[in-house]
Amino acid sequence: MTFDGAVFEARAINAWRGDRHILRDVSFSVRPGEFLKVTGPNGVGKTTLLRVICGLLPAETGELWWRGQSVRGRRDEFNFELGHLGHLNSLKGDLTARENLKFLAGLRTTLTAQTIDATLDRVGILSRGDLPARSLSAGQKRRLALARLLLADAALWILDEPVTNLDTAGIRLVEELIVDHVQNGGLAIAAAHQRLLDDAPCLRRLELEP
Amino acid sequence: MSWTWFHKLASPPHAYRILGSLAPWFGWASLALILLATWWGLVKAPADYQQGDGFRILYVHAPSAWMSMFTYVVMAVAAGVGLVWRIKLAHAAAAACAPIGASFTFLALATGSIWGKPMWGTWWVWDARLTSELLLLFLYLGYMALRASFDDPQRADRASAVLALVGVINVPIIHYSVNWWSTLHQPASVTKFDKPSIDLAMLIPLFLMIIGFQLYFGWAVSRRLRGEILRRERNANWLKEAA
Amino acid sequence: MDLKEFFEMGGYAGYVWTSYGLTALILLWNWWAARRSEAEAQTAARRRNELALERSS
Amino acid sequence: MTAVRTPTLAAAKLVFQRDMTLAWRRWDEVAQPLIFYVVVTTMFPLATTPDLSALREIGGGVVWVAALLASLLALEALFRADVEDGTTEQWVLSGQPLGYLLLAKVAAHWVLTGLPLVIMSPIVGTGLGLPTSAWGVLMASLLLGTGTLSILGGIGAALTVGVRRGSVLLSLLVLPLAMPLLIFGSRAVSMQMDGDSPAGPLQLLAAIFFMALSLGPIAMSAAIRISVEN
Repeated sequence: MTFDGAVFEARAINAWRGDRHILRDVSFSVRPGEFLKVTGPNGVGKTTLLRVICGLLPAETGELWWRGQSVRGRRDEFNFELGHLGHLNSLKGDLTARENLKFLAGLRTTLTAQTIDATLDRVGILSRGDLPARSLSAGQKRRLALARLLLADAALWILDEPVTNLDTAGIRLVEELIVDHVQNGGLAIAAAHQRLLDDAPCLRRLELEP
Repeated sequence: MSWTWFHKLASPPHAYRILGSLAPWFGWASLALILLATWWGLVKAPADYQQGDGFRILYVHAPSAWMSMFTYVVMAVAAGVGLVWRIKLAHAAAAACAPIGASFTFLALATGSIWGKPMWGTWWVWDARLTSELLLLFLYLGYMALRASFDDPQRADRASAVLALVGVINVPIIHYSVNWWSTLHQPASVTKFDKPSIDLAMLIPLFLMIIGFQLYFGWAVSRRLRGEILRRERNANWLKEAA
Repeated sequence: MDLKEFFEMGGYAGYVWTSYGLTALILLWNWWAARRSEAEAQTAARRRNELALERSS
Repeated sequence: MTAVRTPTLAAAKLVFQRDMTLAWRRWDEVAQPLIFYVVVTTMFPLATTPDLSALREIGGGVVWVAALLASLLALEALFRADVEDGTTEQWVLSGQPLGYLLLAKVAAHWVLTGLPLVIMSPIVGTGLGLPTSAWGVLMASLLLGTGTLSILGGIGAALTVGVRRGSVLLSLLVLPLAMPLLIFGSRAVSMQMDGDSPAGPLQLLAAIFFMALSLGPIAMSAAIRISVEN
């Protein structure tokens, strides 16, 4: 996958939650090799912004641009290049870790047993591959969700509080994954209120204000 | 082609003002026509040679039955426009239609049932038209129940729009299936009379009443639509003047 | 035609007048409900405006 | 790593397989609608008369009503778990046409609940006095009818997945839309028993089914997109 010219841009996004005007004219752009960290106090609209980018929440006004074209009308194409890690891990407790990846990440890209195993190994839960997701710890579930993100092989990562439930090693893993991703020319946008890659050269900040 | 006039018209403050000035015209015209049609239908039109004066129920039954279908189609079209072109005003119009349509459907059912008593000798007959009306009432009730179950008006708009579109595709199928069904089953009680053979003198008040009901619908929709527009508008400054 | 005959409706008085009465009732209900819905929306909008003013000040 | 985009058909197959796998591990939930179906049909002889020749008159209708209610009951939770754990969100974002994925899910659901009802119906029908000569038509009509109902119910379930008291609402939305199925389906059975050709209503059922099949996914995907917003 080439990430040339894969610039993501948000132009004057306005969004509401019920009666509250949460996002007011939010504009920013992210280039390949950049990690944009969205910060701000609770309720300021970090999740709202990320969901608007994913198209999971309609913006009142504003436009998203990807590779120099408006996303409107080309959602499925854009979505295919977008990897999303939300608050929810999107796991089925009755399925094993491997099956979870097969049935969910497999919708996007054709997977082989080797790629699944390699990815499970990368996030450090290879030995848990055949356990039902139900029996994984909260941190392991988050790692499994990260594996799904990796398998999506997307150019643009949208991460909502990616380090929730993770221990120090887990946080370091997320940092490594993000750095790897952007160094390969990928883009990442994350909402986080913890420390996350705070000193990395690829970091840019977007501070949302109430 | 310029669509600016359309956008201007569809902009909430404009629509709000225009509806406000249109409503009284609709209102008074409908009042005049309905009163005229009532007088014509009850007094001037000759009695039916078979049903006597009982047939005069037709003048309220048929227009309300017509309006119940008409309103559903208007509602579905508005919902479709709102869904496809993301026009809030269209969603608001669909929302405004539902209770009006439901009330007309109820009226058609009630007057049909009252008319049925002298015609068939029972209050309820499973004939095709009444059954269709009953199912239409269920569709309206479902639509309104779905709308009411969402807190967020935007989601309510779009969810109920999907339902209205599925419903409007179904209405002809329901209609056809019910007709087919009722031709297979003869009603238990035999109709006492033939269909009223309508002559022109009987038809005029019917048309007057239908037009009167249409205007009444225009009035009621304008009024409700103004409310729905206000509910959907979030911050605009024009609200200060409007409210 | 005298008035008594008119009100009797050829023996169908009960049915005809109930139907017309019901129609009047429904039309009046719609009238009342539409006005009320509009008035409610206006009150709510006014309240929202006031809240927005408070928040901005 | 170079990724090959999954073909849509393969993606739909994965959704289907996943639901089959899940159902295999929760077979007790799958059996419930079937039991409900049998129990409801048992109520009619008890409520009216044990006389088989009298039951015959309403047998086709009873089987049909019970089948409608049973599959509707099962549809209520169709999307709930997937929406709550965020799976549907990922489907929306998969870059695959959402309608096909949802159709695959509905198909899996139909195989698990609709098909057993169809297979069970001759046995249930026998208890209501339906002659063996009517079995074929009964099963054919239910095959088409439950298929259509699964799609209609899928739309309804997608609309009501996030709302309070969704189950009652679902019935209120879907049952009026399902009336034509009931009319054509039960009439086809009684026509067969009366010695008339049931081809007409069966063809109509098939026509409705194909219409639902072509338009249903559009409505379902629109409804699911609304439901994942919050």
